[in-house]
Amino acid sequence: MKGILKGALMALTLAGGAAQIAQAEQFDDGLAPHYYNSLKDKKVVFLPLAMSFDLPQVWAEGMQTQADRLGYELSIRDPNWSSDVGAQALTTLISEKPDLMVVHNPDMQVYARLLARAQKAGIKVIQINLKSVATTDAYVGVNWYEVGEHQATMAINACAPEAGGSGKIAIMQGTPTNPNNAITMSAIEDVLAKHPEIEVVSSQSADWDATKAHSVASTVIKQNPDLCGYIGLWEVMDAGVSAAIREADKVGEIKLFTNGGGQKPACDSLANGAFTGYVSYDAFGQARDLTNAIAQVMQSDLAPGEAPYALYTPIRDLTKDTMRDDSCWTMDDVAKAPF
Amino acid sequence: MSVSDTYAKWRYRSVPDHLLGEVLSKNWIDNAIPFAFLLIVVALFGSLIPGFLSPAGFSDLARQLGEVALISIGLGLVMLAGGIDLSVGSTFAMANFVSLALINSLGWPVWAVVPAVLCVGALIGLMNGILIGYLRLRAFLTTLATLIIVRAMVDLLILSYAREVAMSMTMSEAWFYLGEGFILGIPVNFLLLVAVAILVHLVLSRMRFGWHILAVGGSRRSAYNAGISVRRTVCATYVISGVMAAMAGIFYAARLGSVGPDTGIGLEVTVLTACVLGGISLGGGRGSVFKAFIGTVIVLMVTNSLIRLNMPSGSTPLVLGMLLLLAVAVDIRWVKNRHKLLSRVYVSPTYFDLPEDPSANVDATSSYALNDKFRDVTAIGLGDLDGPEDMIFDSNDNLYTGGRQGDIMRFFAPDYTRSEVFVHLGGFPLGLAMDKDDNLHACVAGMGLYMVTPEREIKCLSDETNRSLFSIIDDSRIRMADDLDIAADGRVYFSEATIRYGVSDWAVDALEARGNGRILAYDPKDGSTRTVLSGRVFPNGICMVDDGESLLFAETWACRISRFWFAGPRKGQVEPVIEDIPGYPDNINRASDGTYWVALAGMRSPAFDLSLKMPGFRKRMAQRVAMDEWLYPNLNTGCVLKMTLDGTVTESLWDLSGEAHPQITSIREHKGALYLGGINNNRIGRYELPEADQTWTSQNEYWGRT
Amino acid sequence: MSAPLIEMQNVSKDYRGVFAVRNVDFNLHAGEIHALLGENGAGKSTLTKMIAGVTRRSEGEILLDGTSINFATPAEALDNGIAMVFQETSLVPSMTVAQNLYLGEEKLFNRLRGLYIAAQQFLSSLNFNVDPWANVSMLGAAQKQLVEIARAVRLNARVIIFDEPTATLTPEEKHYFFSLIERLRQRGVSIVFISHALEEALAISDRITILRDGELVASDTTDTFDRDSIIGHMVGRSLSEELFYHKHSEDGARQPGKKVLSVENLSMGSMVRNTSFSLYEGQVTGLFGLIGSGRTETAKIISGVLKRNFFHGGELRYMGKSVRYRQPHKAVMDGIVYVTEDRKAEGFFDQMSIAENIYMGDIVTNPPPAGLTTAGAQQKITEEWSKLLQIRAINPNAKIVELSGGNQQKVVIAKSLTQKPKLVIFDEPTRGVDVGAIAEIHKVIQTLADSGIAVLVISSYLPEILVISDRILVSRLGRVVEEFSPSDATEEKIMYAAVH
Amino acid sequence: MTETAARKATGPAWPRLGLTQETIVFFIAIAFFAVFAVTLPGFLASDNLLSLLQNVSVLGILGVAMGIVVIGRGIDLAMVATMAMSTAWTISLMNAGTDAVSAVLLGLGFAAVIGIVMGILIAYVEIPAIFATLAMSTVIYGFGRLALVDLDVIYVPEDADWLRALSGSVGGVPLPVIWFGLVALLAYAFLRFTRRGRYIYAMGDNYEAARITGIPARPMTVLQYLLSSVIAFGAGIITASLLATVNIRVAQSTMVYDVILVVVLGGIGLSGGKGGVRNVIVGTVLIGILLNGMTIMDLSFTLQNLVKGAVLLVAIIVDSFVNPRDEQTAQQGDI
Repeated sequence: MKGILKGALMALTLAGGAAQIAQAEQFDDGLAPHYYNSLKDKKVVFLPLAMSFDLPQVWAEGMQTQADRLGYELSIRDPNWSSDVGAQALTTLISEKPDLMVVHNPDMQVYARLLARAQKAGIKVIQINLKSVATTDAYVGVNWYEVGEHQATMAINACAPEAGGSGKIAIMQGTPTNPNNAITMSAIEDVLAKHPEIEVVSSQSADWDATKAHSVASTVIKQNPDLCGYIGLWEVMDAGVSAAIREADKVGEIKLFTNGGGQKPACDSLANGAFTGYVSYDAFGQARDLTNAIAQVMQSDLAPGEAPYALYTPIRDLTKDTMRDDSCWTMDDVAKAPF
Repeated sequence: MSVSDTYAKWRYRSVPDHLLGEVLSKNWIDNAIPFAFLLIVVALFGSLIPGFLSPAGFSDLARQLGEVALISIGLGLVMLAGGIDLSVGSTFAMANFVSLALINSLGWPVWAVVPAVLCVGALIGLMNGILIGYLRLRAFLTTLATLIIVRAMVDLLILSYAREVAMSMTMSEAWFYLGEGFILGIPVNFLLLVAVAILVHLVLSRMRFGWHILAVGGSRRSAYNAGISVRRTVCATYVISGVMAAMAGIFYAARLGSVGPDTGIGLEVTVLTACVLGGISLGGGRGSVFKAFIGTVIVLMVTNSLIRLNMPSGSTPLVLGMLLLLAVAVDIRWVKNRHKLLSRVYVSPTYFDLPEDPSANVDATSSYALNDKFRDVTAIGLGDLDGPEDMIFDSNDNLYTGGRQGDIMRFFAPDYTRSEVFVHLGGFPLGLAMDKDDNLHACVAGMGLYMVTPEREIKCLSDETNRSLFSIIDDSRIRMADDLDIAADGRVYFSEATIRYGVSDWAVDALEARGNGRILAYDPKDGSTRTVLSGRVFPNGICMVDDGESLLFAETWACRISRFWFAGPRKGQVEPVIEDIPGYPDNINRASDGTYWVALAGMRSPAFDLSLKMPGFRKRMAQRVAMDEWLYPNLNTGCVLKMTLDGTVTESLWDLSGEAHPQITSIREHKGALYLGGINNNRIGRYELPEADQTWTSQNEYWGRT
Repeated sequence: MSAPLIEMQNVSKDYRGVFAVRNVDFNLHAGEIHALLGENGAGKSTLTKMIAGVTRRSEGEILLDGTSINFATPAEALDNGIAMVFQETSLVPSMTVAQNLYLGEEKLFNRLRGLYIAAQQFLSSLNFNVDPWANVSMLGAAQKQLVEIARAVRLNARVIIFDEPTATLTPEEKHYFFSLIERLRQRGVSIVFISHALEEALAISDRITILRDGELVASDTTDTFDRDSIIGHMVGRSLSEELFYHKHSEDGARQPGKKVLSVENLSMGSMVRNTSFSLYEGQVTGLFGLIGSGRTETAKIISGVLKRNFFHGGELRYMGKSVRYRQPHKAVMDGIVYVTEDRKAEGFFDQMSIAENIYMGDIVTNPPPAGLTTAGAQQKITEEWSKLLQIRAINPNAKIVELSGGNQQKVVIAKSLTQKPKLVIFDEPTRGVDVGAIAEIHKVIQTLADSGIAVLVISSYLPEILVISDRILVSRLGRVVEEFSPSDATEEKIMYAAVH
Repeated sequence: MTETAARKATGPAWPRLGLTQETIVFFIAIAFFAVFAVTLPGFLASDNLLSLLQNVSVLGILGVAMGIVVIGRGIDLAMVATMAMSTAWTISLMNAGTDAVSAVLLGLGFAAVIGIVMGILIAYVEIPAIFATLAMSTVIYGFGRLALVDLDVIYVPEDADWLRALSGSVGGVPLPVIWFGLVALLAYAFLRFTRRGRYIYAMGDNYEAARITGIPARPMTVLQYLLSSVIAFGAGIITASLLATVNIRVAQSTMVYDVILVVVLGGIGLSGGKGGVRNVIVGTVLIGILLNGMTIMDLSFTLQNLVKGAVLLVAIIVDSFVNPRDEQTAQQGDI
């Protein structure tokens, strides 16, 4: 419960204006009617990458709660990981003219032109978790470069020879062509460049697939008996890496640093030692950011895209030691939380 | 008339049963199943989604179609030639990347980018084509390998250059126009798609290369034996598929401008699904552009609509998969049963009520009274002839007749014992006529109207008439030219007995008793042929009336003779002359006393007459009973009638024993003798007419010679 | 005679060292009909295919008008005026008759209506009753053959090679065909005519060449041959016994035993229509019919390979009880086996050995203990049946594709007979079988009948039907129309019943 | 007629001493092995070799299942979807508190039903296998996503120790390798020594002949797909045990192509009737060696794909030269 409060608090401080309004709903204080009317009976569409993983589910849950509260209609167009389908859905949406679109970009370009067109057509657009080259009303989400920096720093701190490590680390990438992979990697490379004592023995990609990650990692681990750390770019894929470490009977010996949205299994993995370090970008908090951004964007009378702003998610490094009971959230927490 | 009769009459007049068989015999009917699926999909989603059928919705779909359907057509061609191309998705991605790299990073102009990218697509296609066409590798595995390889190359390129490509943006108007432009409110690429589709359709249906593709897909060995370069053809289909995928990639690049890593992933499955849903068979030979197009429309509609309906993500694959299974299952049944169904429904009898048979209760004084006048008929060319349906004389009294083998025989006057093959026409010459210059005109079954000059020069006068607008059967061809006569102005009027059956199965037409036949006119002035009268029941004999503006024609299964005015004030009218002939009239010819001879090929039987009123019975018979046990009109024993222009039958001549001249399909009076022909005979009969004018010949009288 | 149009000198063709044609001299004059005879696999097709550019020779010279030729493709041969009508029909089934007619010769752009009308004119002028609009897949075997012939004629070739052109034709169509080649000859076209029917070859050819085992054994004008001498040349020995194995009871046919199968009003589409007949134990029933007369379909319905019409499909009574087999499995388990006419497509397993093929039949009806196959059982059953059927193979573990046609056929028969059938249906049991093996197969058939099994033999070869049957049925247009006893059947009577 | 004459007459004889694709691939594998052993330090270490095997053992198990289907002239493009969805359902049932035995039985039952449905579609409705299974793979995925699981990734519950134990090791040998060996052995025995195994060869060799011989071809077809689905479920459970997660997105990945690659590379022709379990093992080992070697060389995933594709291409090109397909005998629709 503390986690939720903390997340909510964070969101509140970030979106100060919205917080004030939320407190004053009984009477006309000069803003409240505008606040409620700007969202009442509006059409908001959420276009995720796919609905089948934790992040969009949390965001959608948050938006749904808000929609129920404020009386807008939320619909979800699920392209199920296909950017072609997503682009088509977006095209269709432009002719359908909803009031606001919340778009989760698969990469930095594919929706860019369409988003610009949507804004031109008078639709407000919020992008989430990966910003495309087109700038729209709001961006809510992670700065992937920061994530990379944090992960690299964690790994260096654990594995540098002065800290008693062998200095050898390996990296497990997702799809190298994927922009968040690319941005995170460039951050990691930038940080590592300043630390010549760290040797990267392997930097393979596993296509976000735990099975591939497992086979790559098991080979790498056998090849490098003195491997100290493994940086993985997504917790789900890194389940494969941790399985390989477990098989090699090197839990604790090889330290795994990964990132993710901070759902409960991540904390479990930290607890049982599968993960050593975890950079959480707290999807729960993102949901709050997102709902606030929706309220804010909808209240603005400016034309779409006229005053863009960003809400970069504060990220948090978790380890077994720094982790607390409320460091991770569950879907239950989200369902119970107010938005 | 009983109630059931009235019902049958009403039922068979109002429902055109025969159209079903005709439609089924058309090749385009193969498109019916996918088209029905499309209609169902449109109806379903149209009712579920408001604005589904709006112009904006159409325009969105059209834009996307302009990409995916291009690939479907390409893959469709490959499948038609018996292959498969799994690498289209990777080629698409490669084209997308290359276009963006060229236009964004290298700043090439659009006119240079497009051909360059098409070349890239063609190259990938060529690689597939060489491996599969020339090295004869298996298509599935080879394109699977190229799928992996090209995809890996795209990924490597993206890895190295994505940032560069993504950072610079072209401002080329032409480029944006490709991706977002409209012509008359229609997306540019959709117009291009339509053009490509029409082009490919024409190539497939009419051009050499298209036929080669169909042949290679239909049977590789046959194509090879026919002298077609199988390897080149197979290779070319892959090149085309590569080019199409590249073209789609260009449009995609112009529309979205993204070098995303998942571009085109799984596209091959989408496109394959589209092709199969459309009904293009894996393994080759069956399919069309239309099918590829329809299949793509269905797939895209389903995918887009399910998303618009806020359906959870599992529903799209679920529905598409089920649809694919259903389509293939239906298609398999269809292919299996279309032929069977066609053979069951093609013969489509209709209701026909023949007037009462006047010979049923005749006495000795009736003009139909039986006699045995033909007992002493003498035979000409006995054993040499095979099916002399008609015969004619030239001005030197030589006799000409046709035969089953396609020869025209000439018997020399005066005793007609000497003969020669005058010409070999082929086909089965049925009706014969002589113009005033002794040019022999012949109606040849299966071939049309021919003329043979006295110098034995053969000329095809007519093998094609005007196509009528609403006929499903292509009625421009002439299948069963039967009998003819030449009008005074030189025009040749000839009958085509039926447009639904050919030389080998014309008798089946009798079961239908529908007006399947017509009368055509050939005009020697401009060489054209027109249909002048259609919808007649097996029109057979044709004979000019002396007034120069009408002719008599016999409708065999309808047992009637009518008069048709082709000129003059009554032009176009038809008037029955006799409607209750006791047999099946065949040829009609002039007699020396100004009356007309009519040959009856057979006599009516009560059983068959009754069956004409029971179309359902005849239909069941055609469906269930072996063909040689069907009830046919009796065409064995007939007679010759003499009738006047007002329809009075004055005389009948019979061969009671059936020995001298068993079957009569034609008669010709010439210099005091009556010559008898029969389509199943092996001779021509000659019957002396002692009281007739011994110098009269039909030709002389008609052409005004003395 | 003038100089030959085509002269083959010392021509050989081998496939990986195995000779299909060896050192053959063959020549063809302008305007002659040249019959090429020989057993199956004697090299007739290979020889002609070398002329037509389908296969290339390994050694020797082929001269056309005195110049050496070596065509790489059929297209090249066609350009030089040599056309071939193939035995395995080489039409594209998914295309229309007209398209097939013009295939390889089509214009760059074809006007469809004109093309179809021209095709109709052309086919009709040959008196071939084929609708140019029809898809070839919908045609019967005879019509397909006619289209092939028409295609070759249309090409205006100087040389036309016909590979078994008459096998599927009705007598009337044959008549048209013969008058066609007569007209072609008069135009100076040379015709090579490969045939099985010796009588035909004797009747229409000018010269006859006989091949045996890939080598030329005789070549002379037709009048120097008679039927016996041709057979002698074909099999390489004068036949001490007849070509066919006769029933041993010369005095008459076997009497029918118990009724095994009765067929009543069986119907399937347009192929089988209301056919009815019965089969009896201990008797060989011959079923004669032209190709397309529904006899194979009837047999396949009985043995469950095909399904009869669901409605009005008629009735099958086997051993007194009504049966409707949807799959052959049930029929085989009940003791009905069908020995196919097309052994390559549906007879044997070509990647298996002889022994495996034979054993496959056995394990279906006699499940081995615990469902486990054993090499011993396989060997035992193979030896037993090899001896019984005189299958001549070096080694029972050789691949079946290495065997000659006759031995392959024996393996297929053995595979079926291991299943302990009560009713055996032989569909064209001696098609494509070496002359020597025919009598042996006939003997097997007779032995079966002697042991009380009901046997149905389908054949379109009249002498065979006459000599092996105790009872002769004739089918036409999908129906059994006539029954003869062998004593009063003649070739003429049977043929008449089959056609009219 | 003597047998030599007969052979002469029937034309080209069966290639007796020719290299089969299996031997070609085997030699390629040996070559890669030798090169890697020399050039890559640590490649020959027994640890590495075991992990090499373990990494491909799931692929190998799927390959065996695919092999059985392909030998019978079928193809199962839905195999990976079956594996993913049935396992995912089992695991999510366990997460939801169902006891392990019933969860496994339900998952197994689901896989079996899929196999039976596919078999019926192919054998009775007579839909070509490639379509039926392609369509079924999306149907299974869609159905599973819609009705059974709503997350791409499902974590194995903490308390499912028995499941984790499935991928432990016995005497230093990882269990997955032993499972692979076991499945291969059973499949070998089934194909080689049982009546039904022979039926599968017969059906793949010549389906019509098999029917006419009286083989119950339709039930046998159903059996094939049933077997492949059940084996796929097993492979899925082993994967889950190995990774402690199940990822259903694998159902839409190109993994099924990898399985086909293994089967075909080993020399089981897609036209059926040929090959056996040994071929699958050869193909699997080659892929294993390649992947392992390239991982050691630290080649990127993309580059590995490129090499994999190239090796496949080379293998089929070499095969086409060693065992040329005659244009004339190339089967229609033999894609």
